Amino acid sequence: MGMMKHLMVRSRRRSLWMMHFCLGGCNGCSIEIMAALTPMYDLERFGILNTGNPKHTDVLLVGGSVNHRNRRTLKNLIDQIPAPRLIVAVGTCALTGGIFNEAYNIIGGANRVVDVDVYVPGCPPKPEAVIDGILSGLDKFEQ
Amino acid sequence: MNLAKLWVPAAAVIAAPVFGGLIAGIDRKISARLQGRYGPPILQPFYDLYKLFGKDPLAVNRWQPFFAAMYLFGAAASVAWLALGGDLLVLFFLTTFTVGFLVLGASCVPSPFSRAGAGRELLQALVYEPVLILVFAAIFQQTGRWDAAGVWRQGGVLLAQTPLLYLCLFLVLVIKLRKSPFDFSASPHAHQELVRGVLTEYSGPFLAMVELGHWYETALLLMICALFWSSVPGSAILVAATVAGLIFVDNLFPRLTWRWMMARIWLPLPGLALLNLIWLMV
Amino acid sequence: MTSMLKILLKNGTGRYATRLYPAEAREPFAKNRADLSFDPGCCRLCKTCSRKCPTGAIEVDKENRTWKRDVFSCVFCGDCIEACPKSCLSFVARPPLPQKHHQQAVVYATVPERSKK
Amino acid sequence: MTVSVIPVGPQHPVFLEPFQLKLVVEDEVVSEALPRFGYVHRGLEALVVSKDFRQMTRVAERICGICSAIHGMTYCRAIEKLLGITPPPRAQMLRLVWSELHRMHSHLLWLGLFAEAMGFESLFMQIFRIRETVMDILEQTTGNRVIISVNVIGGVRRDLDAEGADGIRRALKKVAGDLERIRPVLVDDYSVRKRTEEKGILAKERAYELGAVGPVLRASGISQDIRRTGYGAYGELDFEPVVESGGDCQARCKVRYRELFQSMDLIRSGLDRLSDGEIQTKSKEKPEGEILVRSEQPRGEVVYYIRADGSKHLQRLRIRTPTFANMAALMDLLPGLDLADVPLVTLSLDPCIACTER
Repeated sequence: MGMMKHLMVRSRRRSLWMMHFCLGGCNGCSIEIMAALTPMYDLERFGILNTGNPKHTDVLLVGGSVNHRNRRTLKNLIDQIPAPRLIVAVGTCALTGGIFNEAYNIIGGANRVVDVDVYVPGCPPKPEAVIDGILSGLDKFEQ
Repeated sequence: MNLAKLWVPAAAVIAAPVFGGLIAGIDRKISARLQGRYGPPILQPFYDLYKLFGKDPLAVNRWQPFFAAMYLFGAAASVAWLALGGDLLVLFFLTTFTVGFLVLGASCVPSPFSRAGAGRELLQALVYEPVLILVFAAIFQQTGRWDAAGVWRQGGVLLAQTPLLYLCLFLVLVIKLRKSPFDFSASPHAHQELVRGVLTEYSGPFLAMVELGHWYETALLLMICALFWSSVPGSAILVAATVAGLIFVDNLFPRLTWRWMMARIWLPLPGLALLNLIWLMV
Repeated sequence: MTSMLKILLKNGTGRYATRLYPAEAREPFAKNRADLSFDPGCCRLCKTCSRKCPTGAIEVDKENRTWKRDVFSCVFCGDCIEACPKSCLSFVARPPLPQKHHQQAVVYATVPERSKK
Repeated sequence: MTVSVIPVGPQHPVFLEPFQLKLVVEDEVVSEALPRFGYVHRGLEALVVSKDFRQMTRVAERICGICSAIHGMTYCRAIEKLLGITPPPRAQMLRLVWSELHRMHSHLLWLGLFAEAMGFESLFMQIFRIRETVMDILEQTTGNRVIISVNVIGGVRRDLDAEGADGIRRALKKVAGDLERIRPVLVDDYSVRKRTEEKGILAKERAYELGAVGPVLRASGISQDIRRTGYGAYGELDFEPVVESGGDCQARCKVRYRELFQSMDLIRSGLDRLSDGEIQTKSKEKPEGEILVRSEQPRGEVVYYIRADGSKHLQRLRIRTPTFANMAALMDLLPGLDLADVPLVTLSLDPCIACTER
């Protein structure tokens, strides 16, 4: 039994299917997430695949600040992700709303709507920082 | 038939997914290298599968898990039947049923992506099923046997007389394994208009069952390929070359459309196979 | 098709382009705008950086002599660095680390009292 | 024949950004397309009331990550005109170099996503590998990869030394070689042509009527490029807009591919003509008056309208982005398309939702 559990933790840590959802931001973060998938950084060597489908997702990368319209979409998406799941907020907008924090249509960072596990600062964070962010959240799968 | 013979299909049922998973892992690693990337570890598909079994079971309705299980069962039964040396015609019907369950599972949910994917899966079946039956007919024509065990025992390089037919079988493999020019019903990569087509609504353990079924299908089709050079080293070479060809084809083409497939592949493919069959008969 | 095949074969036979990041990190470029460093020693608590910051990430408290920056709000634009009359701020090439809690976001610094000369 | 409604978005793997296309599909042929917006709307034009005009430069840069340098430059040009100052020639030329580098990174990103929309994974990877060279020079010379933040009111904030200029030249040589290698795949490959040729044809007259801008307009055979008005340092350099006549996805792909080489030429000649001197003109004034400024973004013409009353805060800021102009063309193209071509045709217009909704 112990071995099965050990194997499960190992598999969860080695196989992370990801989806990124860009909310109201400048889109720079999703470009950097795309760049992290490509040969120079290659997220797939950690078993990270871009699925683009919430039902297959383990890691949700959220970029951009939450506004009154995409709040519902974000909640809806997260409800469709089966547990265990990891939610990573990428970029200043997803952390606090950043430079748009005072704009009339902005509620704030992603943590206003969902429980974020890892915050990756940067405007936008470099692909290396995205990798760091995902890897530092892996402890969540230990339980 | 005595019970002692049953260990062969039992071993095949256990070994086939290991084989199919390894093929998937090697495929992903080599594809990554061809794209200039480091790529995932070879065992990556097994991690994926095991993880999926550990996810929360979220089923859309109660039919979905049933159809996923039936798909898995059908694929495993086909492998067992072939390993038992069973009749190829029965195998043909078994594979058809297997695909049917996948289509049913995809169309029992209200998602438009999944339903459109199911429609495309049916169209694909329309394209490759005639070729499969022609392949079996050609095997019979050449060896005089309908049962796989007899064909294997007869030995010989079937490929020498059936190059065109093997080409058609290769295209069937490209369609069945959802490789690039024909990955419309479900693509292993994202960035498809139908998200992941027939697989869109499956999640967690049910997706794992479908994946496992897909590995069985991979193993089954490669076993049929192996019949074309029925000796152990020969079939190994043939299967390796076929897999290498699949990986290259996957990386060489963009996804085409099913309309293109129906226009350009649907009739020529069985035509080519038939040509080969006629040549065998003459 | 042949040209794509050439590209694939070239990639497949050569070394992969991937930088195996956590194991094989590249030295960041010297002029990177990745993070800010603050030298409390030279600060005069003039609040210029706080006024110029477009996101309001910097707060200066004259009474308690503290300078704090919310890393999660900072957009690393460098306006404060240009504005600082004493050049107490500078860029650091290494980016800030990912955090697990929102509370860890703020960087505090206490500005020491200086003798009046 | 079954009629179904397929909601593409707000989260869909083909589009990086959230926007929804409700497609009414009959037998996998689109009969009606209804777009829904608002997922990215931040209301940043109204931020002028809380941020002063210098801080707004940083906001303008973050309207869109893909064309950030050009947004920043356009905003700075508008304020400079209101203040009545001209940046020094060296600053103008550096702005040109960085905005053309940005155009290259945008076009390469687009080419990559275009390949991925076709399901051509390996070509996508190859193009993004080429793009990393451009990203590296941007990072090396400006300190950041995407939002380079070099524009300030009155000039630029970072100087380019001889070493940096040589680095750019070397990198461009490498990019040009790599791009030459993928040209036959993009242009001659049978299967790529099958997917792109005669898909989503926008006729010349229709493109003009619908007010399309940028590469979309140029791919339909109309030679229009705002850079030809000679703003900034563009007046010193000589170039012709890239024009194709097909009006289909293939033509749009060719236009952007050829513009990459045009940008490289502009950068090279810009670096050769780089004069010595200051990089910033300082001014203590506050902007006053009304102004309309146009620039050519990677996606087409962007228009900034600013009204200021001499105080620290601007009164009004209004931006007309290229994707907004191209949306009408998209809605014209979608009905009648095969479902499989919808992502391709939508991406061929290079929609930037972050720009459009602000």
